[in-house]
Amino acid sequence: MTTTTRGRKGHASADDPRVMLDEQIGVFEPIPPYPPRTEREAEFYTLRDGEMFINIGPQHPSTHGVLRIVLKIDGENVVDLDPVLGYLHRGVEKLCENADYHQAICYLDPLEYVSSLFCEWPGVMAFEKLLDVEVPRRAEYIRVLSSELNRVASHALFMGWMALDLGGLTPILWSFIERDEIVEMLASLTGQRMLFNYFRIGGVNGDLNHEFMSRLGEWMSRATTQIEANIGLLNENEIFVRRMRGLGTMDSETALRMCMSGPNLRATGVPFDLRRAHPYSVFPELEFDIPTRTEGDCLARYLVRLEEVKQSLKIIDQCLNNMPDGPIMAKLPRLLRPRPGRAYAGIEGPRGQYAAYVVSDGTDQPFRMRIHDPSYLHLQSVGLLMPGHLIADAMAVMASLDPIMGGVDK
Amino acid sequence: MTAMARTWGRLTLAGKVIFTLLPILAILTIGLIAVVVLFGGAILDFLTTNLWLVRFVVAITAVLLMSIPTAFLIIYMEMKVIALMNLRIGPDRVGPFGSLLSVVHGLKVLMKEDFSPTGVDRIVFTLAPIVVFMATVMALLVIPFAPGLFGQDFNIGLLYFFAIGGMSVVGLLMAGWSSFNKYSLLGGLRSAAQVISYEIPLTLSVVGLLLLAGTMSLNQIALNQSGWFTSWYVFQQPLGALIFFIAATAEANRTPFDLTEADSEIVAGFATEYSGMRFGFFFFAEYVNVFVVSALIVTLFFGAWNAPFAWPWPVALNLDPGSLGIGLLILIAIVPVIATLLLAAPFWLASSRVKGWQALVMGFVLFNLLAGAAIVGIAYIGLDWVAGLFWFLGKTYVFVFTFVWMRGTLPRVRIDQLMGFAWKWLLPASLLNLFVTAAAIAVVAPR
Amino acid sequence: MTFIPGLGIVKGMGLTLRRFFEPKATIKYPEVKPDIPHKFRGRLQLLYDEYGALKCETCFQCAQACPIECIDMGGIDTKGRFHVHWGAPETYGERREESALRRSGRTVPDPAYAHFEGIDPDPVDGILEEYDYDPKRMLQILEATQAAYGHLPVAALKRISHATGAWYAMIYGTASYYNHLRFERPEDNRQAAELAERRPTERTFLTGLDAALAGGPRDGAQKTLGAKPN
Amino acid sequence: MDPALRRRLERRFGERLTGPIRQRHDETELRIGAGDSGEVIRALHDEPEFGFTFLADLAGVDTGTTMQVVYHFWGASTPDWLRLVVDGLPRDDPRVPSVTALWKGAEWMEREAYDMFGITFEGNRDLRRIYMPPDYQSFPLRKDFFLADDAARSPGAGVRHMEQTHAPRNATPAATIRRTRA
Repeated sequence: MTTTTRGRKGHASADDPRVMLDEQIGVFEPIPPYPPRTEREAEFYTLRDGEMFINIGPQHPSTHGVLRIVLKIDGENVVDLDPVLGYLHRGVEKLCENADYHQAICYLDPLEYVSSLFCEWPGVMAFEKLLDVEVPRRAEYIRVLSSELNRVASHALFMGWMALDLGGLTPILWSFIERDEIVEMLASLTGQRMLFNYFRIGGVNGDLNHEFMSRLGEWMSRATTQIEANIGLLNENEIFVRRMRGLGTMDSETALRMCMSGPNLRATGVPFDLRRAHPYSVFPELEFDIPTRTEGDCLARYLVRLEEVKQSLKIIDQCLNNMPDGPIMAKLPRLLRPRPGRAYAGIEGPRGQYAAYVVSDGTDQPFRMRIHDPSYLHLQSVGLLMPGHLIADAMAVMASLDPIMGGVDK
Repeated sequence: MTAMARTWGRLTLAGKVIFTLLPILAILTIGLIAVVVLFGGAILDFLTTNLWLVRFVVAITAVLLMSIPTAFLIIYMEMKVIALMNLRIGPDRVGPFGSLLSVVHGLKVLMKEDFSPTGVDRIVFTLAPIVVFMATVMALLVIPFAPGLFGQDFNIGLLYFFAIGGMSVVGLLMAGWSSFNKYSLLGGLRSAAQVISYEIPLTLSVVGLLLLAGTMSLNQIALNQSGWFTSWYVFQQPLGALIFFIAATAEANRTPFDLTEADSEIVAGFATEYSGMRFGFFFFAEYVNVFVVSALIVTLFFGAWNAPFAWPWPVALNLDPGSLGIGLLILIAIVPVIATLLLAAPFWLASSRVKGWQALVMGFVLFNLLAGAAIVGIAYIGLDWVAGLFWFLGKTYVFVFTFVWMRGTLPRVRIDQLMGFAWKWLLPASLLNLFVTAAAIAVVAPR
Repeated sequence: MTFIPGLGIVKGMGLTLRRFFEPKATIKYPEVKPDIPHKFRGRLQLLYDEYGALKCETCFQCAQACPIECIDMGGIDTKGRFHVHWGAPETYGERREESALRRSGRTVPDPAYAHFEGIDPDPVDGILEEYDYDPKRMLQILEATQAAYGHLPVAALKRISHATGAWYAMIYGTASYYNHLRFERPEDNRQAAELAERRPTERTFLTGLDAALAGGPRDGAQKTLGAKPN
Repeated sequence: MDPALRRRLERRFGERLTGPIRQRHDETELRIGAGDSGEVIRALHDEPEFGFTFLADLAGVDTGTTMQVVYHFWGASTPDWLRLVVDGLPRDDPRVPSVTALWKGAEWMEREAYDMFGITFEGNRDLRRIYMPPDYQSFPLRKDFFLADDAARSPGAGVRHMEQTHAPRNATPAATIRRTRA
């Protein structure tokens, strides 16, 4: 096909692909179209014999958002990879620096849209530290209660995605049913299904109401059995277990060096949980275990999350029993101007350590707002875990790390 | 002259082809009419002496015609059954319980633009779906649906089936190679590796059955299994049936062996670049393939068209309606009226709120239902092909349901596990099955 | 995992078959409406008091506080005198920056819009008078303004907006929609000029008006553009 | 607040500190210059009396006058967060040694700091932009960045006066840049 525009008769249409092509198709443009900037990039984008690049994303069914991974493959084997981020980058940190302290909270919500409360919390906590606010105990209990519910919802979704990336169609819908119940429940508490915007500086937005409590009680009565039934589809399935066991193994030393946290770190055997390691809120008063496993493979990450769901249910139960009476908001002026200073707050979310570092310059806007998201660091370790596996396993590894692109691309 | 040239230039390619063909077609039609008029008798004689030719043409037409509704039905089943297992409702808008949704899908792919992306190998790209579809539909030819209701009774029917089944992989490879897309290429190569590997256990697993049956004609195998369900081959070849089922799942590219179109890995495999009716062909071929594979499992191991129990009493329905003479005419005219009135009466008498015409409509509907049931019942008892078709389709759709059920439940295996399973487990097991069968035959019934 | 191979698979199949017969979770939306929580925030509505009057006083506090600036509102002010509206999206940036600075306690460096280059308002006032302050004839107004100034200065657009009552965003949209209207002097924006040169197909649609504005005669424009008469 | 940690830190790094050790809530803040950061971080990580094995966060900060790199550590030896502020980097060419030898996972955080602030981490083998496109010119989280200047320069974007709104023509940068003593 060596057609040129000059040789053709009639009108050239802008839709005609031949108009755009003046040489024969078949030669790929070199990737990247600019000279390599680092040695690593130069090394990655040099192909050896028998290798080829394949783009996973930015539109691909199993990249959990708009992530692009350039895979270098040899047949079906992944040789190397280069994640390309930034498709969802909104500049939340810059936006927060241009909004006042109350407004900044609502920018934190959409960071990790499956577990929004955990994104709000570190920001709110850091602001409270800057302002030296004492949060009422009832507010703290409500925070713990709602965020643990959100953790269950997030992990439920993780199990669905995990199965979907392995080709199972059904678990994702079952877990969405589970998540939907929790999300509706939280909607009756916070007013929104997804971006709750519930935590305020010095407390929470609204007290527990009857609708929430009745939904919660109804759900709690059957949550355990329902979750048990749902996971029965995967946990005992030979195909699932055989694909996950021994895949993407990481030891605890490497996990710490990769700055991992949360379930992914606990799956390697490090019992690091900020709720215990660096207690915040009312967690010192609550009883729960830190589930760990030592294998460090995809199955371990999956099972650790399952255990966490059970622990979360336990925490919710204790919260309901110990819920104190009192105000839900501290007394605060309407315009917040903390004195100049710095504050750091980290919490344990469903994916690991969510943190915020805030610098105040005495005005009503944060001078610098640094948002730390665990998904970002976990996604980084796919470069370590994927090479040497097959393409199909690459997807399983990524699903087991459970990154959310909204948090990765801040 | 210039006007004609300009008109010609404005025609699209299809228009040019049709414009050229139309006069030729007209001349051919006239010629055909002339031939029929002149040599009609001779042709009729030829056809009556060579009835197999007529039978062949009719069979091909029937198979082609039935493949599309079958695909529609299975697509609907897949949507609905998986939805119900997912605790969803599934299609429920078009037609009763959404049953026409797959038809709408079919119309949709027909109406889409016939589009081929830049850089594809046009000829191979266009041919690939046709090859896949034809290979699948051709396999339907040897399936014995009922006594006397099959396309062709080859004495090498099973061999033909495997040969034709192996042809579809050529189409998949063609699609994968010509699509100018790495996902497609990976999908095509995966399908080649998978189908070729699973051909071997698939073929070897039925060798034991062939030793028992002593024939490769599917019709004969079906006849061998008549009587009670204990004579089905699944009870003599349980391991063979299991291996055949697993290998057939892989052969039909169904979950958990659907690696060729693993959407979470290689977007849609070989079909990534396809759209419109070309994709429709792949889609239909996949579901017709499910039907074919289920039908073959039923034919080989589950007694084909035979009912699971032998009919307990001899049936001799010797109806001769002609003997009634003019009475038949009166019967046809009067019985519906009387029956309708009789059936309407209870409704009319039951409540004063039921109006007369409503009662009559109800009576008519009831009469029709009863008459239909009677006709079906008589046909089932009297015509053995109706009974055979009933049992055959029933059993086949049980297996189709199983395939759909597996898709709703199981995750996908990995490619190395897939290949390892075929070569390390299925192949030795099928060889073992073969040896055990041969030894048993040698011991029990030496020739 | 059990010691019997395939038992887990069979159990899973049994589970899905059981779910096959269980009641479904789907809500058939248009027929059945899901019950929305009492506290749901996604529903935007203005409340009325017991006399049937709107409770909203158009104080714009909500619009000003909204961090993502999704509130766009208009109404009559509390004295019932003026129709006021909180601007269109294009003006948010300007308003936002000043208000943010003011709220944060720092000095606002400039009075509003002062950093736009000033213009001699007489030509634009004349043009507006000529077109009877009619926002429906916006294109003619803009073309005449461009003919007068050589481009469309921001101050002129603001003036047109104030005088005609059309929103600045609509005027801006109109001006940016037409290729022959420009916001910079041609000599200021060399890149845009180069870009325009590189797009001959679009320029074939330019009218004689643009040729006249560019200073050349109509035939000359056609010649340079290379458009053939049909 | 952990006064014991403060004493230990003062004893160990006394002469290297460029400011007093501050403690507030559950944070202990340590301030050093760019030249010492490599050794100090290695000591914090390796020596058993500190044992800060968990790098919680790495952030760049533009104070308006200088650049900072802020590390947060967690260690089992203390209940506090340890904040290490590497202070006083020049704004035109900020350079600090990379910590990727100790925490390989810091690679992307350093890439982010490079992308957003232009801080060069010497020793990071893959220091290139991570969020912004590769041909992007400026560093968005710096305080002299007002709006996406590159985006406005790209063809098709007709918002040039919007850009000027955010960098007023007659206002000198000194009047607009927000600065603090962080």
